[in-house]
Amino acid sequence: MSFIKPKFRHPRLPTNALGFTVADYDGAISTLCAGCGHDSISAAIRNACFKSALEPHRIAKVSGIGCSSKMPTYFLGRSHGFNSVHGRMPSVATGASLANRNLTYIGVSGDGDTASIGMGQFIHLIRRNVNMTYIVANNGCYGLTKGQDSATADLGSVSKGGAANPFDGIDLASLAVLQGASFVARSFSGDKDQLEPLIRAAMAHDGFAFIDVVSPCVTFNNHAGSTRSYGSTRDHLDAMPVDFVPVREEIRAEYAEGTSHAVTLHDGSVIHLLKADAGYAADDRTGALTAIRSAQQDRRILTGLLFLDPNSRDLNDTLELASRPLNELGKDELCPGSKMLDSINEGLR
Amino acid sequence: MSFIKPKFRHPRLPTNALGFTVADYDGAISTLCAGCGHDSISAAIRNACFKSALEPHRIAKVSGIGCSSKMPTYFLGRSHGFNSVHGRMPSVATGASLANRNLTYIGVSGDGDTASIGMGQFIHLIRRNVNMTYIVANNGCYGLTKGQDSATADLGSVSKGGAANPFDGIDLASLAVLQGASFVARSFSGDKDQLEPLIRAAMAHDGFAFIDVVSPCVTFNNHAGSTRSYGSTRDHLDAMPVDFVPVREEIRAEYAEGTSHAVTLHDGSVIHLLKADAGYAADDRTGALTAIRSAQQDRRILTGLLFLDPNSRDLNDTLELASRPLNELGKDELCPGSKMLDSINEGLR
Amino acid sequence: MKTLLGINDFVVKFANVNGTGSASANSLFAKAIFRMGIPVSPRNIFPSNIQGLPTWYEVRVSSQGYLGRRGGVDIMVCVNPQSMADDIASVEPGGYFIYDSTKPLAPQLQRDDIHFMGIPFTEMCMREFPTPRLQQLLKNVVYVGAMAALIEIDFSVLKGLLNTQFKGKEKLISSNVHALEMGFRYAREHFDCPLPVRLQQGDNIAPHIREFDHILMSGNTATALGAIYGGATVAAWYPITPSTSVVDAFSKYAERMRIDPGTGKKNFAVVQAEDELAAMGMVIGASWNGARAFTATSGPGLSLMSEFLGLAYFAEVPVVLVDVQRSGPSTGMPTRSQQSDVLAAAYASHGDTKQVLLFPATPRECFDMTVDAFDLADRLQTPVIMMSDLDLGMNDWMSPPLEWDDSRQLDRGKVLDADGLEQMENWGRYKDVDGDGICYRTLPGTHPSKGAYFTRGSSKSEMAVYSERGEDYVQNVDRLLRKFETAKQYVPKPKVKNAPGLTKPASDLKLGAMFFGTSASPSYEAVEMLASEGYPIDTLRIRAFPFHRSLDDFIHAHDLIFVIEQNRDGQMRRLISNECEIPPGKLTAVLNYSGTPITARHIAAEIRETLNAAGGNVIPLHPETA
Amino acid sequence: MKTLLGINDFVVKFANVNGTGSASANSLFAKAIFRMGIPVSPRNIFPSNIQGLPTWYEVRVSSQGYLGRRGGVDIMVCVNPQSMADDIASVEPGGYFIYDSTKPLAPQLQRDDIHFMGIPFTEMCMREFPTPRLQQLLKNVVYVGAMAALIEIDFSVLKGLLNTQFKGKEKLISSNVHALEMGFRYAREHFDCPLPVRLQQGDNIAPHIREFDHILMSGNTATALGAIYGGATVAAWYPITPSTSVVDAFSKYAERMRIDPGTGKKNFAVVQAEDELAAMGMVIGASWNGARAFTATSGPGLSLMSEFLGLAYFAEVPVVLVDVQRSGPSTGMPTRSQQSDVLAAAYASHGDTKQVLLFPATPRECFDMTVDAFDLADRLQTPVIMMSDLDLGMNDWMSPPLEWDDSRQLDRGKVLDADGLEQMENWGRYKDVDGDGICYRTLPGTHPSKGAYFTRGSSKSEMAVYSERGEDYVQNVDRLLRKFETAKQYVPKPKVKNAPGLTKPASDLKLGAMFFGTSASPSYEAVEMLASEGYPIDTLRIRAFPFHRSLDDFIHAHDLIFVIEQNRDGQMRRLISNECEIPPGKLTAVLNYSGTPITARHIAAEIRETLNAAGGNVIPLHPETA
Ligand SMILES: Cc1ncc(C[n+]2csc(CCOP(=O)(O)OP(=O)(O)O)c2C)c(N)n1
Ligand SMILES: Cc1ncc(C[n+]2csc(CCOP(=O)(O)OP(=O)(O)O)c2C)c(N)n1
Ligand code: SF4
Ligand code: SF4
Ligand SMILES: [Mg+2]
Ligand SMILES: [Mg+2]
Repeated sequence: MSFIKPKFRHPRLPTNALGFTVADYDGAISTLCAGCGHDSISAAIRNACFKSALEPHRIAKVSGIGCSSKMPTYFLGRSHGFNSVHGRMPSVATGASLANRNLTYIGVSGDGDTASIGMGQFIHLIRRNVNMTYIVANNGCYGLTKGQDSATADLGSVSKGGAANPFDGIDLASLAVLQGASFVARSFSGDKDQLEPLIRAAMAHDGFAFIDVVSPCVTFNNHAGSTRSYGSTRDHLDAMPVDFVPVREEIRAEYAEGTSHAVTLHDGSVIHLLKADAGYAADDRTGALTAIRSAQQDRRILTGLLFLDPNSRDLNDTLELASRPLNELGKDELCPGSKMLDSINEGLR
Repeated sequence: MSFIKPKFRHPRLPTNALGFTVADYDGAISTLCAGCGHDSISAAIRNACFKSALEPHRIAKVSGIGCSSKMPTYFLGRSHGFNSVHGRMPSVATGASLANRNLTYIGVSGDGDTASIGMGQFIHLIRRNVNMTYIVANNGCYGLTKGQDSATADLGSVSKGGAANPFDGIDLASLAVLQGASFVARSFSGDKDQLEPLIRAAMAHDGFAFIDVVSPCVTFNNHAGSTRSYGSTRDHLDAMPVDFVPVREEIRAEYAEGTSHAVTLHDGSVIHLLKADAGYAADDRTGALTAIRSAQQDRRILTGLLFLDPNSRDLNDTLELASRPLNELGKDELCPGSKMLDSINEGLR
Repeated sequence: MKTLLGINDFVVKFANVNGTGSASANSLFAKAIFRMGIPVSPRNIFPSNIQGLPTWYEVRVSSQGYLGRRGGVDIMVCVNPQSMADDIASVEPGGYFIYDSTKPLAPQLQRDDIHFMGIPFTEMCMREFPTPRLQQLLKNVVYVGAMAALIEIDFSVLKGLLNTQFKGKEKLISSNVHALEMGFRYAREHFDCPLPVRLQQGDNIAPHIREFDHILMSGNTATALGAIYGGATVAAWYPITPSTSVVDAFSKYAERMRIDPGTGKKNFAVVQAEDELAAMGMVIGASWNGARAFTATSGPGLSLMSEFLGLAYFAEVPVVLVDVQRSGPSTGMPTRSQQSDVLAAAYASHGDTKQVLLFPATPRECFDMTVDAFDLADRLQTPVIMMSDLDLGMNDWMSPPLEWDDSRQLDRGKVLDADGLEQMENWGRYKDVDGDGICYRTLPGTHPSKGAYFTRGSSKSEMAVYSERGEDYVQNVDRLLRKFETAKQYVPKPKVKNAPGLTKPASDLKLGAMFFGTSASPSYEAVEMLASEGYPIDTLRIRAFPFHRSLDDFIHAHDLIFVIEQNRDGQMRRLISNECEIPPGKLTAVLNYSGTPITARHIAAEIRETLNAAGGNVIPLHPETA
Repeated sequence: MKTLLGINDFVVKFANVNGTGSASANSLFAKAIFRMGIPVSPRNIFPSNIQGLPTWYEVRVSSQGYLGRRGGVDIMVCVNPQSMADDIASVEPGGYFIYDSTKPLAPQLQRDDIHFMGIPFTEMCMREFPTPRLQQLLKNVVYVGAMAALIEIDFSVLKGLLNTQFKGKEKLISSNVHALEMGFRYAREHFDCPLPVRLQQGDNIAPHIREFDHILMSGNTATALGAIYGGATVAAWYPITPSTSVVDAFSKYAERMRIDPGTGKKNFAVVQAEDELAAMGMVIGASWNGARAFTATSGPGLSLMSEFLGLAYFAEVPVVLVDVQRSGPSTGMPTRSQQSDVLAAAYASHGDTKQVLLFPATPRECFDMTVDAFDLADRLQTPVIMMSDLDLGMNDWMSPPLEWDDSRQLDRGKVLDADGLEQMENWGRYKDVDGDGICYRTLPGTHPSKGAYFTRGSSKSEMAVYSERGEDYVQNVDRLLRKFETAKQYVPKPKVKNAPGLTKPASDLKLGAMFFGTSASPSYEAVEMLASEGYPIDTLRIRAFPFHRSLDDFIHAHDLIFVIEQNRDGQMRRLISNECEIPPGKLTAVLNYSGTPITARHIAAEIRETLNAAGGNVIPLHPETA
C-alpha cells in the first residue's frame, strides 16, 4: 500500500534551474523496512534529478521485482514508472529506449533481479549499450522473499537461515566492465556524497551507465556472519569519491596517483576522479578489472567511477535510428501508401 | 534423419586399455553440412574418449538446440544422450550431475545456445562448478536457423544476409575466467592435435571445464567479411599447443616464458603448457584475462589452456553430497520410516 | 444491540502491522485453542512487503470442525491504526472490537451496533517493560492474555506452550507469562468475562474431532515431508511466495533425516537455482538420470517452466512440480490465495500437451499425494503437478496425523536395469510393449552395450531415432494420449458423498457439487447449510486430473452441478466440460477470486440464488421428508 | 494400368536433397504455372537441418483454385535416392515416377501400376557443364525443362522468369536456358509428350481465378508488410523456424520504405534479442512507451513468453505477437506445420487470462489482420496474437493483391495527449469511464504534472495505486472480462457460407463445419466434394477469438458441426465449447496432426465416416433435390 505524501510545499524551499523544488521529485512514502539501504538510494536519485535539473516528466523509471524494484514508487512521482516482472527489466528498458530516445531512463534492480534470474538480459543490455542508468541495490540477498542468499552474496557469508554461502559471489561491476559497459561505478547507499554525483554523471552519460550500490538489507542481512551488512561494508569500504562538475565548468586535465582526474562526458559534462588506490586509468578495462580484483583480494570493495568510455555510442545510434523518437512518428512517416503496395503486388504477379 | 553406421569392425583395429576400438566410440552418421567444423569436434571427442579409455556407457552427453547441439548424436552411440531445449542445457547437466556423480558428463552447445539464450544458465553453471566438460562449438552465427549473427560474432563481421554486425562479440573464454571457471581453454575445430588433449584434460578435470572451440560454419559464415571463417581463423590463430600426459607419466616442473609448464590435475594427470605470448601463469585469473585481451587487441585468438584451478571443488563436494550417487539410493536410505513420522506428528499436537 | 452467541463457534481476527512480532503471539493463540481440543483454523492474511504494512490473522473456531473461512468477524483485535476503519466495518453486528486505547478512538469510527473494548496495550507495555523491543513484542502477548480472559482460553495451556517455545530461556518465559497475565487481568477487571462468544472444552465438539487424533501443520510442511518419504533426493527451486516454505522445510527435514550415518555427508541435494527455468531444467536432468527430483513454485514460475514442461511431457521424463498457487495473472497479489493455475497447468506448454495434476485438500493429503506424485511421475514417465495454494500451503490446518506404511516400496515404474536389458529382446525406448502407452526406460550408465538412447524433445521413432515422418510423430503422440488414459487408473480417485443427512440419494435428487483443494472444506460446510434448508446436494471432491471415470458417472447422475472454485474464469469447470465432453450448461460456476479464501457463506448464497432463480425446477426437499 | 486424366488438376512432387539448390528451380516451376494463369499451390516439406537430407516440393495444380493439399501424388520427380522407396510408394496408381536414370533403378523398387520415366540428369549435366557446382545446380533446371515438355509449361514464360531472376547476369541466363532446353528436349525425344495430366491455359479455370487479379506470395511476407503498413516501428525477435522470415521481410521492406529521406537514418528498429523472453520484454517496453511494436515466434517462443504475456494482459500493454505455428510439443517437428498452439495462446500465462487471437487464412488476410492487430492491440490495450502457421507463413500462396486505403488512419485507441489530460477531470489509469472496460492510457513524457502513473503486474486501484484489497482486484479483473467482451465487436467477424449449390439453407439442413487458417482451403474443397455427394454442409470460418456472436448463432442453427483443425487434441473445438458454452457433443473433431498440411480428401473421408456412422439421422440430400 502506498501513501501519498501531503501536497503542502514550503514556499521558500530552494529551487533548481527549472524552478522545481526537491519535493517535486518526491514519490510516494516508502513501504520498505525502516533503515533499509534502498531508501537512501531513492533519496539519492531524487536529489540527483533535482540537482541536475531534469524535468521529472521526461524521466521514465523501470524495474523488475523485489524490495529494490519497488523503489521507483518512492521517488519521482511525476514520472511514469514500470514495475515489470522479475529479472526482465533490461528488455523492457531496451524497448522503451527504442520507442523514445529523448527520455531519461532510470532502471532500478536488485542483486537477485539482476544477478540471478536477470543475468542473461543484463549482459545483453550491456552489449547493446542502451542509454540508461542502471542501478542495482545490492544487498547480497533476496529481501522480498525473506532473505535467501543471492548470487552476489560473498562466499562464506551467513544468511538469516544460518547456513554459510558455499559459492563465490558474482561481482557485477567486474562483469559489466568485462562485457563492455561504457560506464561502470560502485558506491554505498549510505554515502550520498559519492552516490549522488555518480547518479548525475550516469544520467548525463550517453549510453549504458551501471552503478552497483551496496545497499544493506537491515532485516535479513545485517548480522555478524554476513559480509554485506552496514558494519562490514563500512569496514571494507575503499572509498573513491567522485565529484560531479556540471556542464560548462572548467575541465581539469592532470591526473596522477592520489589526485583527481577529469573525464569529459559525451554531453560535455565532466567528472573528477579521485584515485584512491590508483594503478589504472578509468578508461582502461583491464586496469579496472585488476583494480577491482586487487581490492577484492584485500577484502575491500572498490567504489567510485570504475570505468568510463567517453566515446560511447548508444543503441539508438548503433542502429542508426533517426533523431525523432519512433513513438512520435505518424501515419505519414510510417505508412508507405497504396502506390507502394501496388508496386509490391506488381513484383509478385 | 540418422543413418546407423554399418556394424562391421575390422578385427585388427587398435584397442585402448579397456579393449575398445575407436569405432566403439562412434555415433550415428552426421547430418551436418559437409565440411562443418562441428564434425571435427565430434571426431575429437570420440578420439579423446577412446584415448583416455573411458567406458562409453559411463559417459552421458547433454546438449541444447542447434547444429552444434545435434553433435552428440554423432559420437558415442553407446552413451545416453539428451538433446534438451535451446539454451538450457546447463541446468539439465546440473541436475544430471547431482543425480549421479560417477558418470562423465560432456555438454555440447553452440554460441547461440550458450551466449544468447543460455547466457544466464551458463554463468550460473560456472558458479556452481558442475563437474563436466562443456564445449561450445563457436561459429559466430546461428547455423540451424540459417546464419543470423550470434552474440559472439565479431564487431563488423558480415553475415550471409550481408549486414555488418554492429555489436561487440562476447568472449566466452574471458567470461568463464572472470566468473570463476576452474578450467578454461580455447581451441580450433581443425586443430585436433591441440583439441584432443584439451578435451582429455577437461574430462579428467574435477569440476567445470570449459572449451571454447572456434568451429567455422561453412554454410553461413565462411566468406570474406566474417572474421570467424576457416581462413580468417587460421590467420588469427595464436596457437598455444597443449599436450596431454596420461596419469603416471613423469611430471615436469620448470616453467618459464616460451617453455612448457606442467600442471597437475586433480586426478593426478598432468598437462604441459607451452606459453606462447607469456605474461601470465595459467592459475592466475587476472593474467589469463589480460593475455586473452591483449591477443584480442592484436586481432588474434589465443588458444590453449587459458586458466586452470588445480584445487577445484565441484558442486557435489560443495554441497557435501555422499559419495554414493543419489540415483542409487533405495528406500532404506531415503525413507525415514513410520517411527520418525510418529515423532514428527508428536511435535505437532 | 444484537447479541452474538457462539460456544466454540466464532471468528476472531487480529489486525497487526507486519514485522512487529505478532505472528508468534497469534499462533500461540490458535495453538492453545487447538490444544484444548477445540477445532480451530487460523489464517494469515499478509502483504507483499516485509515491514510496516497491515497484516491480519483470522482464526475461526468451529465446534463442527469446519476449517474453511466462514466469513465475517465476531471479535476483532486491532493493534494497527492504519487499517482501523476497514477493520471496524468488518465486524458483525453484535460483535466486539478490541483496540489499543492508549490513544482515544476517533469518534467518526464509532458504530452503534458493536461493542468497543479499549485496552491501553501500548501504555501498559511502556510501563511494564524496559526496552522498546520488548514493549513492541510483548504487546502482542498482552492481547492474547486479554483474549484468554474474554473467551476463556485455558491459561495453563498457554503457559505450557510458552514453556516449550522458550525452553531454556527462563527470562523470556517469565516476561511472556507476565504479559499474558497483564492482559488477562486487565480484561477481567474491565469487562464482563467471558463473552457470550467463547470456548468450552468437550461439550459440543463434533465427534470426528473429539474422537480422533489431530495435528496442526501447514500444507507446505506436509508436502516437504512427502518429498522426504517419497524418496526425493534432488530439490531445485527458486524462491517465490507462497512456495518457498516447501523447500525450506524439505531442507530442514533432510538435514535431519538424510545424513549418511557413516560419513556425515548428505543423501540429498538442494539447489537454489538462478530462476525457475533452471530449476525445472535441473529437475529434468536429475530425473532423466534416475534420481527422484522435484521443484516448488507458484504461478509466475509455472509460466516460466512451460517450455520445459513440454519437453518433459514429450521426452517422457518424470517430474514432480509443486505449484502453490497465489493470485494471478502476472505478479497479481503474491501473498493472496487462488486456484487460478488450473488451465495453465493442465495444458502447460505449446503444442498438444496434457499434464497430470493432483489436488490436495489437507496437509495429510499434501503428504500422501506428494509421495504418490513421485510414484506416478516414475510410473507414467511424465510431469505430475501438485496443485496446492497459499491458503493450504502456508497456513496451519488441523489434520489427521501423517501415516506411513513401512512396507510401502518406491514404485520406480518401468526402468530396466542391466539384467532387464539382457532379457528384453529388441528393446526400443518408445515401444508400447504393454499396450498401456508406457514404455521401458533406461538410465545412463546401466549397461555397457545395451539400452543407450537419445532423449529429445523432437519427433522420433519407437527406437528413439530422430524422425520427421508423420507416421512416427502421430504414433508417438497417440501413444501419449493412451498413456494419459492409463493415468486415470493410477491417480487418486475423487471422493463422492451423498447429500448429508440422506443415506441414499432419493430418486428425485439431482443436485451435485464438485470442488477441489481448499474449496472443499467450505463447500462441505455450505452443502450442510443447504441440506438443513432442504436442498440435498451430493458432492464430488476432485483429487486428480485426468479425471477418473466416476466423475463422468457423477455428472450423468445429476441434473445441475455446481463447480466451486477460486478463480475468475471457472477453470476447473472448463477443464471438466472439455475433458468429460459435458455440456457446460450442466455445470454452474460458484466462484471467489478476491484473494482471501472462499467462505461457506458465499458458496451457500450463490447456490441458493441459482436454485431460487431455477424456481419451480428445484423444490427444497426438507430433510424430514427425505 | 489405370490412366490418370487431369487437365489442370494434378499434383507434382519433387523429391530433393536439401542444400542442393533445388528451391529456386522448384519455385521457377510453380511460378511459371502461376504466370500461365493456372491455379497452383506449392509447398516445401523440408527437414530441420541445412544440407544433405530429403526435402520435398509438392505442387498442386487445381483448375477450381483449390489451394489446400489434395493428398496423393500424380507425378513424382525424384532426384534423391535416400527417399526413393517411400517416394515411389506415394505415387497414385497410374501416376508417373521420373527419376535420375544415370544409375539404374533397383528392381525391387519397381511397381506395376505406375509409369517409370528415367532421365539421366547427372550424366547429362556432367557432360554439359564444366564445374561440379554448375552440374549440381543446373540438374534442377534440367528437370524443370523436362516437366515443361511433359505437362506443357509455356516455355517463354519460363525464359521470361529466368530473365528477370538473373537480370544483368547474361551468362547465368544462357546456361539456365540451356539446362531447361536439355531437359525439354530429352523428354520430347524419349516420352509421349504431353502426358494426360497436364496444363492447359484458360479453359477450365474457375472464374474466381480467371477473372480476378492474383499475386503469389508467402504469408510471412504479407505479415511483414502488414507490420510496415500498420506502423510498427520496433520489431524485437529471436530466430526460430518458421517465423524467422516475418522479421527478415520486415527488415527488408523497412530498409526500403522507412528511411528518413533527409538524413538516411531509420524510422524503425529491429533488434535480434537474446531469447524470446527478451524479445517480448522489448515489445512490451516499446509499446508501453507508445511505439507500435511486435515480435514473431513459434511454439517454444510462445511458451517462453507466457509470463510476459500475463504481464501485458494484466498491466494492459498493447502487444502484437505473430505465432507462426509448427508441430509441438517441445521442439516437435520444427519444420512441419500444425495449428496446435490454440489453447496455449488463448489462455497464455498463469492466473485468469484470455488473449485476443486472429486466424488469417491467406496472405491477403495476413496483411490485413496484421494491420488490424496493431489497431486492436492499441484499442484494447492488450496482446493480440496472430495465429499463422508454417504452411501459410513459409509457402507461396495465390492471393488477391494486397490493398491499402490511403484514407485509413492508425487507430491508437484511448491515449491521452497533454491536451486530453488537461481536459479530463480526475483521470485514473484504470477507471472505466466509457463502460467498455477500456480505460484511458497516458504515455511517459506527455505532460509535466498530469498523467504519470505506475504500470505494474500486481494488483492496483482504479487510480493505479498498488493495492492488495480484494475489492480492487476483483473490480479490475472483472473489468478485464468486460474489455474482452468489448473485443468481440472489434475483431474480424467469421465468414459464414451456406452449403455450396444451395442458395438458402433448406429447413432440414443441419450440418455445419467450422475451421480456421490453413484448414480453411481444404475444408471448403471437402465441403464441395461432399455437397456433390448430397451432403449439404454450411460453413463458418473462424477469424478471431473472442468469438463473435454469429458463431453462437451458427452453432445453434445446426445439429451436427464438424470442427476441422490441425492438432491432436481438437483445441479449437475445446475453446469453442468453453467459451460459447456449447455441449461438446455437438462438435465433431476432424483432425490431422501429421505435420504435413491437412488434405481435402482426409477431411471428406472423416466427415463421410461420421455421417455414415450417424446412419439414418443424416440422409444424403442430393443436390438436385435440394
Ligand atoms: C518469476 C518470479 N520468480 C520469483 C519471484 C519471487 N521474488 C520476488 S522478489 C525476489 C528476489 C528479490 O531479490 P532482489 O532482486 O535482490 O531484491 P531485494 O528484495 O533484495 O531488494 C523473488 C525471488 C517472482 N516475483 N517472480
Ligand atoms: C526457444 C527456442 N528459440 C529458438 C529456437 C530456434 N533455434 C534453433 S537452433 C538456434 C540457434 C542455434 O545457434 P547455435 O547455438 O550457435 O548453433 P549452431 O547451429 O550455430 O551450431 C535457434 C535460434 C529454438 N529451437 N528454441
Ligand atoms: S527486507 Fe531488506 S531489502 Fe527488503 S525492505 Fe526490508 S531491509 Fe530493505
Ligand atoms: S549450417 Fe553451418 S553450423 Fe550448421 S551444419 Fe551447416 S556448416 Fe555446420
Ligand atoms: Mg537483493
Ligand atoms: Mg553457432
